[in-house]
Amino acid sequence: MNPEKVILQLRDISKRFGGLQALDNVDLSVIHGKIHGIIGPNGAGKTTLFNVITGLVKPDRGEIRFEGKTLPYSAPHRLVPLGICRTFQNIRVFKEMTVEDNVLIGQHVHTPTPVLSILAGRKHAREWERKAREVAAHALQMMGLESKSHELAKNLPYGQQKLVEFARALAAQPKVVLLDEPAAGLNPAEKSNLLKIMATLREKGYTIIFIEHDMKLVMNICDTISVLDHGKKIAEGEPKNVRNHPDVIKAYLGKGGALRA
Amino acid sequence: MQYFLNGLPIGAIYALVALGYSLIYASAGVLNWSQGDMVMLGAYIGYLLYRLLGINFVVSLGVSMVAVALIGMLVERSVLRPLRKRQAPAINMVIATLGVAIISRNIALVIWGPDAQAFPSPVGSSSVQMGSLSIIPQDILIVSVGLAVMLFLQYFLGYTREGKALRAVAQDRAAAILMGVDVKNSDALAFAVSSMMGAAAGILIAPVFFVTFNMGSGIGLKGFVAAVVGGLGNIPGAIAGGFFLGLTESMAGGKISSGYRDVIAFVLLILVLWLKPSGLFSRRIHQKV
Amino acid sequence: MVRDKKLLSTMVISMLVFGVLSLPGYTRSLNEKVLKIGVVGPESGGSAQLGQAQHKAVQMAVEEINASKGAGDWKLEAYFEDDEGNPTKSANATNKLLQKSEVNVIIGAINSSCTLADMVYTERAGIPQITAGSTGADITGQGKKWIFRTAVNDEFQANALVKYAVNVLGIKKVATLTAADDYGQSGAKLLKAAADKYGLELVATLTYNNGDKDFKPQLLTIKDKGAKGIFLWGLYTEAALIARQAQQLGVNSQLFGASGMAAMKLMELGEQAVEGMVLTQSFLPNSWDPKVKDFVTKYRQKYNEDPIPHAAQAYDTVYILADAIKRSKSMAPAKLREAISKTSWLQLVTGSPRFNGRGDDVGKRLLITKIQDGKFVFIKAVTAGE
Amino acid sequence: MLELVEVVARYGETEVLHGISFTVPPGRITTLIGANGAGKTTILRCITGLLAVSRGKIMWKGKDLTVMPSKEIVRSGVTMVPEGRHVFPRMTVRENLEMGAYLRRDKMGIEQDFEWALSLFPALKSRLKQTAGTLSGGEQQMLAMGRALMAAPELLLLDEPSMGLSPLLVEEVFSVIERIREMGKTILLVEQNAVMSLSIADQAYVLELGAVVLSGTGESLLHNPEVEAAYLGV
Amino acid sequence: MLIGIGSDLQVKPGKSRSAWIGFALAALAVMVSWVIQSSYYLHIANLIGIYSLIVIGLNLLSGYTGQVSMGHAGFFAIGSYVSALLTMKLQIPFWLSIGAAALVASFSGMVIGIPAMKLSGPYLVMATVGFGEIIRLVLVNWTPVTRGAAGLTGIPLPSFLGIQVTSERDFFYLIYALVLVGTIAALRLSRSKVGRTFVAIREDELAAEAMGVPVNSYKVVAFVVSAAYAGIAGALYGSFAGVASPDNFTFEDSVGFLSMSVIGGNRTIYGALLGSFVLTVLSEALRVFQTYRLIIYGIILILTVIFVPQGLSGLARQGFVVFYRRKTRAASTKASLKEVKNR
Repeated sequence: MNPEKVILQLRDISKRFGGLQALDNVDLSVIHGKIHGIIGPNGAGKTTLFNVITGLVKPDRGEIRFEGKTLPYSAPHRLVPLGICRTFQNIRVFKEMTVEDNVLIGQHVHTPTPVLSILAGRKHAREWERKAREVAAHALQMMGLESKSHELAKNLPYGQQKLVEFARALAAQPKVVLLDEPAAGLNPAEKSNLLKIMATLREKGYTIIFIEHDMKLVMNICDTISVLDHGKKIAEGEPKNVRNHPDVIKAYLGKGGALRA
Repeated sequence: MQYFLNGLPIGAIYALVALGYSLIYASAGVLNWSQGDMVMLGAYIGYLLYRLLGINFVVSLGVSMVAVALIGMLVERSVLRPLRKRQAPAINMVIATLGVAIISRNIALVIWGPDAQAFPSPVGSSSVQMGSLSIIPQDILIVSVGLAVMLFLQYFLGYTREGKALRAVAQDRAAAILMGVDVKNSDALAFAVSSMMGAAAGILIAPVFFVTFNMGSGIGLKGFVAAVVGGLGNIPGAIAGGFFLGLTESMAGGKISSGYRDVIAFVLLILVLWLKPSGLFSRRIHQKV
Repeated sequence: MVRDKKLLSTMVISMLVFGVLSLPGYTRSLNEKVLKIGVVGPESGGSAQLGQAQHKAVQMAVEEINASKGAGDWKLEAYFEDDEGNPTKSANATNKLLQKSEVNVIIGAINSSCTLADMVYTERAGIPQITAGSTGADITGQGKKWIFRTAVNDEFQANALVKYAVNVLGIKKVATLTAADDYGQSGAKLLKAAADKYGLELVATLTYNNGDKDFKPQLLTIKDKGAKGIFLWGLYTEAALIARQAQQLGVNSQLFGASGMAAMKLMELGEQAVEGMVLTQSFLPNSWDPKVKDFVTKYRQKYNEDPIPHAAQAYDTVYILADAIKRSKSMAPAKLREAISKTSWLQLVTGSPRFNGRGDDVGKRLLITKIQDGKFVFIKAVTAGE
Repeated sequence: MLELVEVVARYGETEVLHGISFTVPPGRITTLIGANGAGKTTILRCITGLLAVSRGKIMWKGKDLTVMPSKEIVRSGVTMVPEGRHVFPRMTVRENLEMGAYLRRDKMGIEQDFEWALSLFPALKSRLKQTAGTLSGGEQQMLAMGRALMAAPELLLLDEPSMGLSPLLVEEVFSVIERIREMGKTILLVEQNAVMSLSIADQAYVLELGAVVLSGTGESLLHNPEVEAAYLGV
Repeated sequence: MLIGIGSDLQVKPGKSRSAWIGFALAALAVMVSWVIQSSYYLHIANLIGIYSLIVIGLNLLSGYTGQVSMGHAGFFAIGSYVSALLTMKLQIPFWLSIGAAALVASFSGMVIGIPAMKLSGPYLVMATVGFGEIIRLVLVNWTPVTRGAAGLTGIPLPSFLGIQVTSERDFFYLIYALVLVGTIAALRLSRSKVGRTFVAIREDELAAEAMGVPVNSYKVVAFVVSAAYAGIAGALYGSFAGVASPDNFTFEDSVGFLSMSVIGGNRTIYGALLGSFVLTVLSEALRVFQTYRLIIYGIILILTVIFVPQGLSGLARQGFVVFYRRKTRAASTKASLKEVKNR
């Protein structure tokens, strides 16, 4: 149906927490190389959806296909090498580590661990370490954080911590990056910077899925938007279509279109 | 059956100590390793009153509980509060309470000497035979007073203003603050009540174990085990854990091997933890991402 | 990099301070006629009762001997170190006594594991060591040169007890219930050997861990197996508890015990439950022996408590040393050792000490006693030769 | 009247409120709206003393709340219904309500308020003996509000009362808020559901990044295109 | 550049750094051994060395990875007994027995690490306490092999490369050679990818998992490494003390190691050396107070964790940061502060 390549596909995903139906038969198709926004009011199930995709939460029902293959439910760390990586809604940087080290952790799956060489202080280990740091430096440069690489993450302002998390996720060289509210708490300058970064990434062929509350940002950059409400997908499509979708306005602003009246 | 009967009183003691751990952990978020030494202090103060001064048992029990409660509050105020103020890591709190244990143990050694002191049972030491079973009056006293103290705790937590506040703090510290609960006071209260439980355990067990300055370490460790098995912070869990441990020990010691009794208990515990990481008697809590 | 340097220099400085503090002050003078006695024992920790008793008895003996010129021209000085019943701490304490206090002889330790750890250092330093409390077979069984033992011999005790059970009481089926520490474990071994030797049926060999409070499972097993006699090997707290719990469970077997639990405290803690218990011991506080009476009176006066056997043994040990220095007239370790090994003809509280080739005191007399009306009652005395 | 004067607050090293000033008139509903991370919840935390204010004053009845312990703030008549309800999960509904009156000693008044709370939230009536953790989200929200009312507050702070509730329940909650105003209480409402909250609010402030960017009556902001822009990115 | 407190990780790797540290430490050790004449002090110094090894391992586990262990005496015991039994019964050379001790201890680290990976906080503490007690009780009760409570005696003095170790001074060189190797290995490990991953797990297990770190495996690895250190220390201890008995490996000993780790500062490797130094010296120095000794010890312990929450190495670093800031322009600090304000 869709001429473009679907990289990630969710089918009939449902998840229930106690009395709460967090996800209710959600279908989702994410196109390779596009930015896919997920919006919806608080408690709509967006983060749960991310948790399901990244293996943190096991769905009750449904199937996830990544690059055409069914993704087994498994520990998150097994999904990273396949090319799925994420950020978190409430910043989860490694606070007592330097910015550079944070990003190096992102590279975990792509660097070897030559234990014996490390213990012997051999060149081999130092060489790998140097290479890893180069890659990290590159990721930080993209975020404009190169001057902060040796500061402890906790000493950075909020907005920069978010970028550190972003850089860390990118260092994992994912095909699909999931960003959970990357713009929350950012100032306008930081937001436009974020937009630029995302656009650059799209050009480089990354696929981005992101949850966001800032509509301006979502409308500006997304190729596709899915709207969740009470665990159900209520709308999907291009930004302009979604924006005018009555169900969306109702879910978002409260009583149907009062603002327009 | 005899093993079962034997496990009950020791189980009641473990339960009392475990309650102390759980209560403090739930409300103040601290592992208090000096809990066992509150048992010891309770036993010594009881010994002082009941044995040396010849005061009535019930009065001795009460006075000792109150005295140790004050000691508990002192510990909270002089050790835990400064640590909390400095937002010290949890492990520092563990070391600090271990320090309290070392101090109290050695103060007791200096004051009362190294010898075990006999503590005559208020109900006599002869046993009653019932068929093939023998029942010991002190055991009945332990179980009944133990249960009474636990009931009192239930009443305190369930029906008094302060007790409810304590539970509220344990369940949701921020919300309790919003209700106007002074959490500092409730921490002190948690220590006081826990120490009281310990003191009660100390006096009850004294006729059976005698009173020694280092009696706290063994009981303290077992009480901790019971609390963890029951799910730390879970009050009914602590009681269940105490009896569970007491009975397991009694059965393992009797049926399997006395030398390896504690080994069996500990292996069992590690297995329990492995299979049910948050304790045998607690519900799972979901981590929010 | 810079910080590494800084940290390292901090460490260098602290290590240097440590080093300077440790610069030795050589003050040892061989002309002064002072015999320095180092005493190691558990004054805190689980076996503090034994260590503190040792401390008190040694202190008392030293004061007495100095007051009465009991060591001739020599003055005795005691240096006490606590080992908490922990072998590592005990070795530290011994090292400190040897190196810093520069003692001429060591009394200690009490826990066998500690004594064994200390021996490594007395042996290396070539300083005599006498343990008044450790009974473990390994201590004198390793063929070490510098170790002596004035604690009562366990093999001797085990044989005496078993013989008494068979010959006098006519008991055929017995069980052992011993502490799972070195003392208890070697006791269990010796009891088994003695039981085999004298033809007793050993129906159960059970143990408990020190600090245990609940012995009912073991006692119930013994009851099921139908043992008529129970041999206990451990310390008085546990023995009293066992006796009480046996009584509570209706276990009517005859109880036997060894010197480790022979203390007035046993009666205080065990009350009527220990009545009728048979014990071997080196020392009876209410004995008719004037030496013993004298010791007990003085000890009570000074410390307001009854001495335990360990106290008597430690007390005697100091007298052995006083006698030895009088004879050797020299603190040279080899001469002192020689003099100690030749100890004889002394009449002390716990007997007339003589050391065999391994360093064990074989001159101790053993008293078989029974508890009656809250007192130890003398039954008979045996000596090692029997 | 509650008045915030140049309030600055930070989480650790990060400043999240950059000198906020606004007033909450008595007997009215005042609403703070704005996107996630705008600092709405932080303001409530500052008012209730859960978060220390690094600069500025919060004046209430002539006293500065920033120097008072939480207990005194509650006693002075300020109570908050936190975001995500925060009911005491292992206490019964009745106990939860009683905890609301923790600082009160007037038995009669407590009794009255208890009845009143149950009349506002009749759904709770049949659940008094149930533990709060077993209630549905909507019931928990009502319990949290009822519990706060038990403190007999003059100023009620509501943090995202509509979060995670179905539309029907949201309407119910908002109608209750209006009824609480009718009782003469002052209400400060923090909401994402802009339309709902603006339509009942007397006074409203729009927050962006820790600063007030718009203010006016609820009615006027409801028709202000900038508000819509802030929400829908138009 | 701002210097963070309590992490070894910020130091950029220099080519000759570890060699330089090694040289410095070696020089220091030789110097100290010259300065110390009394063999009592050498004895204490040796003990400090042995404890340092344990605490280094404990720091990697508790400080770096955030897995608190209150059962390290168990690994220490395993090392001691394995090495002692091998040298005594099978006449295996000392250096091989150290390897075997490390191996068996590591294996036991894995055994306890596997259930422990699901646990955290007090539950993990419980599991490690249980482990330590199990080991001790097995040593006491498994008499045919461990000789029960009597323990092992007559553990032979080690010989190394044909050199017989006999005096305290010989031990000093042997022990500190191993401390040196252990310190350098730990430093290298802590500054490598492995150490970085450990810290990430401590800081946020979930985020680490989400970044592709196999958290559970790393936790087990941390246990294994830590146990290996304790095992080596145990082997050294056995031959150093000549005896090994269950009394050496009690819960109190585990608590002692943990105290050293915390007091020294558990987020650095140096902290281990500092902590074992300070607490061992303290407990010896307090001997003059006799009966009151442990009371004072307890009070000092409490005061330290209250007033020096980061441990002594944290304090040293803090002092250094103040020093460093004063010395250099705090330009970047100011800049970053400004940035905060502009937000």
